[in-house]
Amino acid sequence: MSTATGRGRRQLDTTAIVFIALAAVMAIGAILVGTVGRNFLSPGNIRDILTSMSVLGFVAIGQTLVILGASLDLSVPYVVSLSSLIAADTMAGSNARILPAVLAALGACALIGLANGLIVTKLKVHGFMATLGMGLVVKGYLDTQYKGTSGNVPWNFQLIGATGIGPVPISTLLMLGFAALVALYLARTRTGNHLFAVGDNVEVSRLSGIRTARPVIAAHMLCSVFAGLAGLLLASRLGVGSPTVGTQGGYDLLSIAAVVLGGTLLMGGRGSVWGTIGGVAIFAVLDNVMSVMQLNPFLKEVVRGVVIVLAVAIYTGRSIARRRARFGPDAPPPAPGPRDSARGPASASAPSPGHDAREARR
Amino acid sequence: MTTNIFDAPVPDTSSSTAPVLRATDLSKEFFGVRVLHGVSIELYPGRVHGLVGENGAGKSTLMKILAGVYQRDGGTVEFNGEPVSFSHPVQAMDAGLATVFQEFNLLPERTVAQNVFIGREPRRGGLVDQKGMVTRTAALLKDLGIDFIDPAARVSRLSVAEQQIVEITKALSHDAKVISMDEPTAALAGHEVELLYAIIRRLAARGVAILYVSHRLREIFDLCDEITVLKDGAFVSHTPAAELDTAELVRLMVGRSISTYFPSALEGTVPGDTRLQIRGGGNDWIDGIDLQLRAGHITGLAGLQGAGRTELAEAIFGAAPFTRGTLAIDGREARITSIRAAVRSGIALITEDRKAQGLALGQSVLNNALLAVRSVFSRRFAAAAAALPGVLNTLELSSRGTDQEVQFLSGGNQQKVVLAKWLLTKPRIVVLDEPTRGIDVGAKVAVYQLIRELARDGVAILLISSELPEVIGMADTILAMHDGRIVAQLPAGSSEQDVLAAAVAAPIGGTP
Amino acid sequence: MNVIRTLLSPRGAVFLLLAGLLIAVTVISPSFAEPGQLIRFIQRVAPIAIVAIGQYFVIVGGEFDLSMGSLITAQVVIAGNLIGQDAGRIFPVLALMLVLGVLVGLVNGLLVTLLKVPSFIVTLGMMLALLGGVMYWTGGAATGNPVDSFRQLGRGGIRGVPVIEILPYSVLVMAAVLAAAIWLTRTSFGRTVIALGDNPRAVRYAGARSWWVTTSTFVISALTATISGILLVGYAGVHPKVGQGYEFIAITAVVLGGVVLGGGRGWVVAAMAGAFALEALFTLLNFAEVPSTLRDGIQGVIIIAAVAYSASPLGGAKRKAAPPAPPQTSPPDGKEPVAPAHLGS
Amino acid sequence: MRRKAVMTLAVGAVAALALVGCTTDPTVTGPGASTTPATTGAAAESSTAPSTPSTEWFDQAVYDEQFAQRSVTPEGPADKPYLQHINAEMVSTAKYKSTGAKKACFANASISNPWRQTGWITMNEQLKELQKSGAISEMETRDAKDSDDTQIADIDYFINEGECDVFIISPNSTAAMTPAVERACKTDKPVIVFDRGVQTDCPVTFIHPIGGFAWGIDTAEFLNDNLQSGDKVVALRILPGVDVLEQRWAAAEKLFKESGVEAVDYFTGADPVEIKKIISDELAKGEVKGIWMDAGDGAVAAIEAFEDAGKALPVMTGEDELSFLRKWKDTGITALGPVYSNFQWRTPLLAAADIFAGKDVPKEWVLPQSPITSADLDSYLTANDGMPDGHYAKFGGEDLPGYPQIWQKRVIP
Repeated sequence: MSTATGRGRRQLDTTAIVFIALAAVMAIGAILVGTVGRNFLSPGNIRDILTSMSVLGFVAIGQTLVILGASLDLSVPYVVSLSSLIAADTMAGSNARILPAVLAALGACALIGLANGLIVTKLKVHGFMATLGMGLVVKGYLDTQYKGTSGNVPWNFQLIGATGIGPVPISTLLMLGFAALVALYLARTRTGNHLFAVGDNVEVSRLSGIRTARPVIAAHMLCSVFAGLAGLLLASRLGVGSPTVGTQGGYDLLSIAAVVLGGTLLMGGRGSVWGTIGGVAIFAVLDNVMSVMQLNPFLKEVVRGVVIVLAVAIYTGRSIARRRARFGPDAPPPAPGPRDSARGPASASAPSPGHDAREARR
Repeated sequence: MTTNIFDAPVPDTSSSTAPVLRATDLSKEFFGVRVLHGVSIELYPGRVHGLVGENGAGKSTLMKILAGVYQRDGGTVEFNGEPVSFSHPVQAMDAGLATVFQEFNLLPERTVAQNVFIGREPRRGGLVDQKGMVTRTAALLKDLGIDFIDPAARVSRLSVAEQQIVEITKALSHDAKVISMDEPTAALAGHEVELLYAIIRRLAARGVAILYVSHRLREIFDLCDEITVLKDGAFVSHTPAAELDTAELVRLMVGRSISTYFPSALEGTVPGDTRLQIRGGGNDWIDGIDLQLRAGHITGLAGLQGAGRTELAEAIFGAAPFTRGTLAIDGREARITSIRAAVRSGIALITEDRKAQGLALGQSVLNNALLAVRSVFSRRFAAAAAALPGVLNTLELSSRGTDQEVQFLSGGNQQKVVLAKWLLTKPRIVVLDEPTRGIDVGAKVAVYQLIRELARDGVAILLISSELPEVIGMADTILAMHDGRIVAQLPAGSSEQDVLAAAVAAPIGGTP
Repeated sequence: MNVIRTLLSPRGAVFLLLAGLLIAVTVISPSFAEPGQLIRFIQRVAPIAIVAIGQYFVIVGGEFDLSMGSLITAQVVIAGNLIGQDAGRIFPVLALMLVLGVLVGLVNGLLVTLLKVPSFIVTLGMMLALLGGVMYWTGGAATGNPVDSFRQLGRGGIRGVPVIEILPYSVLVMAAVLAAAIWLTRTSFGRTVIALGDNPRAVRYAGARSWWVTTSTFVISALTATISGILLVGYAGVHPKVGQGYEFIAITAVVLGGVVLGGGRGWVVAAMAGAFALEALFTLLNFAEVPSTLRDGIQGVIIIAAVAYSASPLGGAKRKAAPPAPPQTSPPDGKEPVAPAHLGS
Repeated sequence: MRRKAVMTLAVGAVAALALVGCTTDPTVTGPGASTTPATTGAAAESSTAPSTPSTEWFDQAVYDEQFAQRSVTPEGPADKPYLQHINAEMVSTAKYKSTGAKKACFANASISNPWRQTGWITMNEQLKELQKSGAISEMETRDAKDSDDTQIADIDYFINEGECDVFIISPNSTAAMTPAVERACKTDKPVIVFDRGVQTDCPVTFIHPIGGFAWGIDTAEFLNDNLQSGDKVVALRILPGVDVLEQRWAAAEKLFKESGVEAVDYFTGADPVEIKKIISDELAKGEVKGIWMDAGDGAVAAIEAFEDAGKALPVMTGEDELSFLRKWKDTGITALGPVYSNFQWRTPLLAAADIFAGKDVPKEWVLPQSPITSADLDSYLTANDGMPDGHYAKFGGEDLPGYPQIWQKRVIP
């Protein structure tokens, strides 16, 4: 008997739970949308949902990386704005300058991310404070340097934000493509693997020979770059750069909420990009349904607030890994073997992980 | 990179070969305090070298210097005849000097394979080869004779013993020539220890030099070819194991002989009324529990890891309450559905994992010691605060003061703080789960002494331990648990063989 | 002794920062140091200092409260709309506000403790829901300011006090809240909160009602937000913008005060000093006539620098479930006690 | 890991499937008359504003235009300011003429401040009236919550799914919303833009009060008239980067510089707490003679700061928000209530009705914008008795059925 399966009946994968929740939200949404005589699955509606996923999706992918490394990034809205401005200004309406503009915008974002990462890892400032401060610094720069929207995005670049394949916007496909790349990065690169390790336990990672600062710095850089990609997408959709477009979207808290909704532990070490995409999709569907229902904008906020808490509550409730019962209705069929007790997950000195994780990392 | 050591040619293990590791005249200071001075040790291929000494003797410091965790202040280390100086544990690991620390160095959210290869994940085509990691880990485990650990399983879902094995696998994956182990059995039950023995002997047979640190003297004699004793940071002796016996070893360690390791019952100890009576108790993890704890009586509970001992303790303590059966305290039926209710009823639990459940490490001795009283008996708080100095004095706690953070205390002193916390609640029923795990001989004896005193004062005691001598030496009645049930009751003074047989073998008590 | 030691430690950095900022303000505008001006400054900081004190309890217990700002807004609007110009309704409405405060704290706390939702998420949801609810109820704007007698608490003071001319009521309220907070940190409750932030399992295994202790910290934080709202409605009047961003200001103040995010460590007085330092910084920027667009940037740099400076090796990194093993053989005070004397006896 | 691989595959599969049906959404085409990108530049340049807003907000030509418009007597019914227009160039709407009740689709920037909330209430009452008269069947509204990106999506949604007869758009920002508005124009349904503008003249009509420069001129002239050169004015501004607000300050700053009045500006976020702190600090530093605001939200706190400091009250310009008007009355300060005519929220739906009736409408519908002076203060206070503090005196809905309860209770749909 293999213990893996014995201990198995592996609980539902967290990402799966997120997508089940998404399906439920979509089902309820479809019914609600139907009551006002609209079709939830019409191309225009699907497009609306997917479009609103794209920008938040980019930001949330980056935020996932940072949170996996047990940090946080509150500076993303300002980085988004900065990226849109640098890009639009550099392009100045010329197709030829698209590439340099994209590189300049992402380069600047990477530098901000590098600064965030260095402050967090070298100065030992909690990510919350470091990025809150960095956000203010970038905001100060934006306010001083830019007066309103600026720049001009050439039509070819605008096409990225404005074109779709059927009802699927290119921007959403790009976002999902990048999500796939990040999933690959996390699973199949050393830095990605080490990011999980550092987020899980810095000390153990350090003793295991991981340069613990590196994955965290990389995560912060990638997070800022993804915020920069979101800014590029916004520049493409707006046709100009805007110093307020990042804050308008409330991407800081919303992206964190989406990441947690997607099953990533707020304290790091466990999570997945696909869960985050699921979390982003839940928000997008929710917003779409409320808009179609023409809900009072203030009530929308109330619903959002309630849904965020309840959705995470359902998820945390599900994910509490219990010690496997030996007796009672849930008990597995008796399978005595000479080593059975050794393998028993009921082992007390390895307190059930969910139990431990619950209390140790909120 | 991960050439299996079992494929390597078996080297000559006779003592005439050169030592694979020779440390000479090592010294180390912390904040001006000498914690190690003039210590030398030699490790030979294929031989198990026991390192003993009380807590504070310098064993851990020595290990950590060898492992590259600490930098030595003086002395030399030669590895394979070359002078070496490791500035990071990974350097040591890569050179072939692996260490299995007492604190688990595993990441709970990562898989077994990911833990084994952490920091040097194999790559294929530039990408981390997750599948290869799993295959290679499976191969390493198989060579250890382990077929029940899934390399793709998350470490958080493994038992302590399994985690220990993962640690050793990790060391092996480095193709280690020397493996040092710090109290590897501290968290293991009897048959798991046997498994570890087998692994260690297998490693030794393959020419690996083992440095083995343990407080369990029996293991030292079971395993080791030679024994080095440290005391107060200094070298005491280096002797072939065969030339020593337990008494002599203890004398070397503490500098004097202990006539009786386990104190006998104190004068005035009278078994009294039944304090706690459980009939047919059970929940998801334990079943059919019939248990009676009497005032002034020490009930010992033996059983393997995973037999349900801790679950029983947690059920009594309300942490994972009984869902079946009846429970009576002082003859009156009671419902213990929460820890709070248990503490209110006069029950105390000294948990087996004092860092996880027993102490808030960043808080002071004072605040830790008063935590239970202030949480449950706020009215008795003033009295408890007044009684605290006396209690700490009785326990002979050694600290800078009551405002010192407990994280800076030794394991033994930390355990004393936990004991103080519960003594202050004036408990009538005390459950001790592995109360002497990871603490030195002196502190152990203090704990035994305290248990005797509690019994004399009419407290009912349930003593849970993996160390059979401890149960046998202390208990008035011995219970054995197996697979969630109490399967046997043995009288005081039963032999270790009897107890072990009861705990391991087919149930005696009749439950299927 | 304790106080002096704390002042000199890196954790005392906030006091150094505060002193430096105040001196800088005084250099630019000497009149700032006049007692009358100073007391006005304290009056102005009082609402922030009070929420910082509330936030302290939540943070030191290992949680976050992001809903404070929205709760302040809600309370301000409630005071405006329900008290209106009728002085007779002050006390019933005040009671209602306190009940609402307790209720919000209870909901936050119980969602965190019973449903096990991270407090960051719970209070984020509460922040959205509260603000949305209040805006929905009022159509975005309060009817008007409450009666002046109610506003006196935040606006007025005892006049004719020697030296300082006026002793604002908010200074008294702040002093009372601080005194209560200091007292609370010394009670069993306060110690349990810190222990909870340090190791929740150990606290639970000591028989404490941790769910209730944690919930209480949220109630305290909600109550301080309520008090702050009462002062702010007096100080500035009713407006849905009042209170906005106070959650971040409070958290920043607390962290500047050397309290560790994640809990288990920190001093309430330092947290309050953090609030004073933040506000002194704003004042300095006002007095120095720094271009308005640059202020956020300067504030950001100073926050990062101050937190970096006060991040001591012990407090800088969050502690995980299993903290790194302390030096096993090397407590700074000397050797480990071994082989107790009674062995031989 | 396997899960991730599966997911990655799934995404790829979706992409592949989508490629099979590769179509560019027909509503998404290049700006300008032709869909070829080549004309893009030309189209953008022909729009009313420069494609790249300069780093300075001041624009002499627009300033001069608004300066002149202030003194023009508007055309239109005297008792209906929301139907008046200034220097209008009328355009024919004959091609939109059609009978029956029409569906309006309203892409709103937000209702996140009292001014927009008041207007939004008025607009809905206007809607009820037009529904009764059979001109409009329903209005579907999407609120962008102050987000450009959301509003673009909202407009696209209306184009695809809304079955709209007319688009009413209150843009969240000027340049960013231009492409989306152009897409709406492409549907050949009438498009009405109000409040902030867009950089295209494709909408049938663009409704707005005179503008930010006019506000700045009115207010700065008032302060200049009542203050001496060298006097200090504290300018309280809500936030940077919003064109309608920046233009107010650009004009005022220019005039202050010219007159020698010393003006120092702060961003307050419209938070009265911030305002009070700023004024207190300014008063601690020295004398403050005047207060200038780019929006009256929070004005009361500014006056109270003077009261609490025991200083002489300033000469002040606020807005027609009732909180300010009431405080003005109570304290008797020398003040002006500039107006960013809130009644413009009535005009778009009325314009829609006109368009479907085939009536000519102004291409650029400039509504009157005259400040409230101490002379009309009392009459506006009486007229708006019982309204909440966040109400705007010139909301222009007195003749609508729900008046006054709907505004008093501030019922937001």
